[in-house]
Amino acid sequence: MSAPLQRRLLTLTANERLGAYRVLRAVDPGPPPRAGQFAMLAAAERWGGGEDERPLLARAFSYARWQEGEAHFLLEDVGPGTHRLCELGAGNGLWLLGPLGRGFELPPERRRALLVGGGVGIAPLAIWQDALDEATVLLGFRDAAHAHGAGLCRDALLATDDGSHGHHGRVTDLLEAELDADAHAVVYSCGPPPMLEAVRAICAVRDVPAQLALEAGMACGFGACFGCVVPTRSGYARLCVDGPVLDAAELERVECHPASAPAASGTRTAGTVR
Amino acid sequence: MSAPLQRRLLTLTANERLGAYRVLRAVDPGPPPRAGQFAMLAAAERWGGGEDERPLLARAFSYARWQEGEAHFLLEDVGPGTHRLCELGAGNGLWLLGPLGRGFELPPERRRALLVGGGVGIAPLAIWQDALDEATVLLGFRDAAHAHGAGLCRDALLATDDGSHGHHGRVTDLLEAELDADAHAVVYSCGPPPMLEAVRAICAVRDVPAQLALEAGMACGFGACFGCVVPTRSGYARLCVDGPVLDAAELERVECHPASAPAASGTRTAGTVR
Amino acid sequence: MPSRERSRRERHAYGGNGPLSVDFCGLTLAHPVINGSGTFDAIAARRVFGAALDERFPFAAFVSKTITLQPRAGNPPPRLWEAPAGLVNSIGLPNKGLQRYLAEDLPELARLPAPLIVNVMGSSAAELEALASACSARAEISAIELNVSCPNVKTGLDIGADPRELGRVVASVRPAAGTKPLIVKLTPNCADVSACAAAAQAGGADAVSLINTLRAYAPAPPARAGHPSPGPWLGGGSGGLSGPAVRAVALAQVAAVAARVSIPVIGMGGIQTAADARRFLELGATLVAVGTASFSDPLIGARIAAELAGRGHRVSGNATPF
Amino acid sequence: MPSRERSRRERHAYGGNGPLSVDFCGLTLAHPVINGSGTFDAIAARRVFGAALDERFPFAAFVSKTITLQPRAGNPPPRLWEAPAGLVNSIGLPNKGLQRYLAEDLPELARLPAPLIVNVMGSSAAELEALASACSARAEISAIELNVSCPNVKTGLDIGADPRELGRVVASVRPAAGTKPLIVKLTPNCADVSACAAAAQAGGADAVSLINTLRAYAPAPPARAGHPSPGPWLGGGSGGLSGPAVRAVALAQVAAVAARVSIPVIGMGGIQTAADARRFLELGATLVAVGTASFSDPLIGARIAAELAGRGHRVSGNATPF
Ligand SMILES: Cc1cc2nc3c(=O)[nH]c(=O)nc-3n(C[C@H](O)[C@H](O)[C@H](O)COP(=O)(O)OP(=O)(O)OC[C@H]3O[C@@H](n4cnc5c(N)ncnc54)[C@H](O)[C@@H]3O)c2cc1C
Ligand SMILES: Cc1cc2nc3c(=O)[nH]c(=O)nc-3n(C[C@H](O)[C@H](O)[C@H](O)COP(=O)(O)OP(=O)(O)OC[C@H]3O[C@@H](n4cnc5c(N)ncnc54)[C@H](O)[C@@H]3O)c2cc1C
Ligand SMILES: Cc1cc2nc3c(=O)[nH]c(=O)nc-3n(C[C@H](O)[C@H](O)[C@H](O)COP(=O)(O)O)c2cc1C
Ligand SMILES: Cc1cc2nc3c(=O)[nH]c(=O)nc-3n(C[C@H](O)[C@H](O)[C@H](O)COP(=O)(O)O)c2cc1C
Ligand code: FES
Ligand code: FES
Repeated sequence: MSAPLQRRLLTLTANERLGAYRVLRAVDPGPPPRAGQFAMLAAAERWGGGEDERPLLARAFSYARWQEGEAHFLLEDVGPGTHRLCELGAGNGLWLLGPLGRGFELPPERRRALLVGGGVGIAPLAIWQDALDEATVLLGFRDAAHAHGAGLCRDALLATDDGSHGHHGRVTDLLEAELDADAHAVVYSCGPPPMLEAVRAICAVRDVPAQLALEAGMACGFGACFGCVVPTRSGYARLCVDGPVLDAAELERVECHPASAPAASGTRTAGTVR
Repeated sequence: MSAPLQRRLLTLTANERLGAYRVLRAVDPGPPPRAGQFAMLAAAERWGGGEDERPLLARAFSYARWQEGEAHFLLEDVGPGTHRLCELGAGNGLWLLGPLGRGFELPPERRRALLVGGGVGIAPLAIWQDALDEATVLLGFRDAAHAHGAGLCRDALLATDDGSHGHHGRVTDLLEAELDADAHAVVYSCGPPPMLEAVRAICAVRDVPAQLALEAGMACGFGACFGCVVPTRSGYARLCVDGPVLDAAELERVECHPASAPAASGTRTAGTVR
Repeated sequence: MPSRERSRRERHAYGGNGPLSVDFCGLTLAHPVINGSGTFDAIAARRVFGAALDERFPFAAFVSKTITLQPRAGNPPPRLWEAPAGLVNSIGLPNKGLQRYLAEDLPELARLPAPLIVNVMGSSAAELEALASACSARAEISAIELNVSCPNVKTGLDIGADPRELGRVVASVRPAAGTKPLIVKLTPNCADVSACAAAAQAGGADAVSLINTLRAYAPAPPARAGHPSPGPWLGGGSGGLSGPAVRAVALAQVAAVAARVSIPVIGMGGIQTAADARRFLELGATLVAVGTASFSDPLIGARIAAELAGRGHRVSGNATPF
Repeated sequence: MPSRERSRRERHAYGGNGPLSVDFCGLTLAHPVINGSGTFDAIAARRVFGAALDERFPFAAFVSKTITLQPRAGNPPPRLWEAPAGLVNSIGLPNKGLQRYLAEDLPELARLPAPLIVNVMGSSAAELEALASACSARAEISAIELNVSCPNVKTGLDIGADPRELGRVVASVRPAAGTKPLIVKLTPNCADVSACAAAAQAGGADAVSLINTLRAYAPAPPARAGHPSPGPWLGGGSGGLSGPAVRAVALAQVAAVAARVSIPVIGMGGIQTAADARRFLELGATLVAVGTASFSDPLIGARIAAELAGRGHRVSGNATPF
């Protein structure tokens, strides 16, 4: 199902606090997204004029839920773009281009679905849980305020860095325990790069297939700018069209630093040019 | 009395509609302005991000009133800067640098004060009327919506282009009638350039002294940028420090087009440079 | 003149005697709005948007991303940095190389409802000649654009910024382009862009396009400034600035070039609205190109064209045309 | 070396061994933040703000507006155009000419609590020599800045953009400057600013400053576009772009220059915050200058300096330091 070529002007129906996050809802004629897909969002008014005279470009957000013609997004205020979106209220206009990108694929071979998320990365797992008959959801947060985000999913097992909720430690501890108990699983994961890398490594060792929803700075979201590349075993991939969900097997590792070199490349890099 | 070197963050107490205009009020520790002085204003939040990614610079506004520690400004929404200011509400922050510039001078020789204004140019006349014991106020507007602005002054005689209020015609018709009746007057005027030029010409013919509050695009308001010049008989004058009130006698004419050459110049213009 | 011959065929192919129909080097275009090279991937867009891409193609001609003789992976990420009212990019000209481009992409691009302009870059006149002659042999290609303005390629910079060298290169590439119109994309990072444009025209260019991005540096964000030398943010080191921030610079360069040369000028740099586009056309540009603005709205080219034609509201299904 | 002699005196005059005290060409400055030429008029500011201007002078050194041999009226208005995140100006270097400047303004400026740098421009090497030697004779003047970057002056452009010519001019002016440090303000409108900086250094410059404004065009606003050719908005025709829009370009040029020369670099272009200033200092600038940002806040220089020193909240009486 392809995305409309035309970005749509949606009307916000709600902007609610969820611990350290905001949940934005807007009436959306669709098409409905697949779990793991994202949209490029921008405020219809006063997009710009924030920190350092930004934002200019739209911002990428995973659909966190889509029901009864309403799109839900989970936002964390980390800079001028998210800040502006987080201050919008019901009735305000929101530009949306989407749904974009490759989402999650259903578990093969009757494997059970293990959803592993951290921080704002839980958004695509919520909509994925909605779509799956059954899934085990493991979520990690930094502290109590952020752990409120877990409310987006049902029956999630929690881990917090400060021990305020659930397991005192990392969500990957929970993942290891689950896989030790039953490794006939597919892992779906989204979260900060170090978490994703840990998930990748844990699954690789156990030969458990994993689908990772990655992030990268995006200018367009539809393959136009070549700005969102991540290194894969077959060279750079544009995350907006070849992802954001990538098969863990395609990755040598999940890069944790913004400046990263390709893991391998069939093509030559002839010096540094633009 | 000099202006504080430090711009101040004021809190808006009200933003009220006055016909086609808005009246903004803010708590201002002062110093109190002289009538005809102006302030450079900018919204504390989201200054920028409007039409064409503007505004960036602060905008100049005449004090329309100053009483009990509250500064009043009369605004017309004509572009991204005024638009942003017009949408602020009580409690919002407002950067103010001022009071700036040269204001009106008291009438000499027991002449009577004739205040002649048009459009948003009535703002400095209102505060001048507050300061004077007695004054005749003549105001011109385009139509009924704008004529509401007259509420800023007391006992004003009106003229409107559409005849909806007062004299059906120009405010300068009223001025001529007043001067025909009694020419022992000083004229204080602010309004669109064609009106000011007509006022200047009428007063010049009758040898009536006139003080004109002019406008020019301003980047700084304190003499730093040399951007706000107007041609005078003695060359270019920076309107922000030598004005905005100029003696009509200093002007050959009031330029009505943005691109204007100096009326006369003791200094040479050696080609076009920046 | 052979290029005139070809142009007549094109005129039939892409027709259009609509209100905005424009002749560009013998090509008849439906309107004056095209894309800037490297800012729209029609093949990826077709994957994302489906048939709508061809049904409502936003540009009057499609300009490909820069193609080089050999494949290039491009620069390591991050490749993007948002600047005040602008974008700094350091993409690094990733492309599959001439052979695979011609074999794999050209058939796909030939299906577009707009003529194809292929943008090429080489590190020597010989490479550029090889690229131009390969393109001149393909009927799917309507024009060739020479990228001599890519700021970070040593040779690109030198060729594009020095009028004499640029003139020589264009003169040597011109015959290789055969009957195809040859567009020279000038570098804005020079002392006198109109002298460069004049040299390109003297060398046989059929048109010039400008501006490419301004050489720029994106610092690592303040948040990471804990350590001694935060250094550059972009994987490629430095980058190029585009978007509204450069528009006033672009207008000055386009004005200077249009006043100097008699060949058509393609103006670009920060165009976001039809009003912006009009400024470039008024200054003498025959076509305008949209780059960064397409990222926020893939239909912006069509919206601008519609508004230029005075029918802003028909193209958009939304209340606001922008 | 005589300039070292003088520098020792300056060190006593303007003191400062505070946390940010910096040596610039033998002058000891209290902090690294100065103003860009033509963006602050200390004499007008003293009239407007009174004694506070001297008590809380925002800059570690004061750079005058460009002075020429003969008086200049400047360009016809309008002189200002607000661009996306920037300002296009076409002021035209109005000034009272060298003689009246030295006679009337210098005594006023000598009272400032900061050393004075006089910026001069001439249309020939001979004019520049005359300006430099007149300045070198005045004790009130601590350094001379050569404006070879004013985009619309034919000669200014040519001198500044061509490394060879620039080197020759600097070499001929250097002796005229006597014991005063000579700063060359480079033009950003060139192909390779680091080559220009190297030429300035080779010619004897004691420091370089950059960037000046980018050549830019301000169109008449859309509202007036009814008539056929709206033409330029600015009375002077074209203008120069400054402000946040140019910061990424300025950083690239300052990085290139600082990497190439061994003399101190004054970095400027779009600095609004201490974080911005840090980026320039990290790339190798010894001083930074603030231009357009002062227009919105005359104390911005002091605020940036205070924040650089880690005491952002003491300078401002307001809740927010910016
Ligand atoms: C596919 C996808 C899905 C996503 N889903 C979600 C989601 O569901 N919820 C959510 O909250 N977020 C999500 N994100 C992340 C979100 O897009 C970013 O947080 C957002 O773009 C940040 O914009 P900003 O202006 O608020 O912050 P920015 O200032 O743009 O900063 C964000 C990060 O970018 C870097 N940065 C800083 N300054 C700049 C600059 N000038 N230019 C470029 N980079 C800079 C820094 O690393 C900084 O931490 C998703 C991202 C992708 C790619
Ligand atoms: C001393 C003084 C006192 C004033 N007092 C008042 C007052 O009391 N009330 C009031 O409402 N106004 C007053 N003004 C006018 C007010 O400052 C302007 O209306 C305001 O600056 C407009 O800003 P804007 O962003 O809303 O509009 P802008 O878009 O800046 O447009 C305003 C005008 O500037 C021109 N313009 C358009 N685009 C640009 C551009 N990009 N750059 C530069 N110019 C452009 C056009 O001529 C346009 O009509 C005063 C001005 C001065 C100098
Ligand atoms: C992400 C990006 C990639 C670009 N890639 C190319 C390219 O491959 N070849 C080229 O000639 N220009 C390239 N450009 C420059 C654009 O074609 C255009 O000249 C420039 O961006 C100015 O227009 P704009 O401000 O509308 O974006 C690129 C620009 C951007 C932003
Ligand atoms: C209104 C204005 C006037 C200027 N006048 C001069 C000048 O007289 N001489 C000069 O060398 N630079 C002049 N400049 C350039 C500034 O000194 C500075 O190099 C440039 O503005 C970049 O810094 P900014 O972005 O902080 O403004 C002027 C800039 C502006 C905005
Ligand atoms: S975000 Fe532009 S190509 Fe992926
Ligand atoms: S507004 Fe800057 S000098 Fe008057």
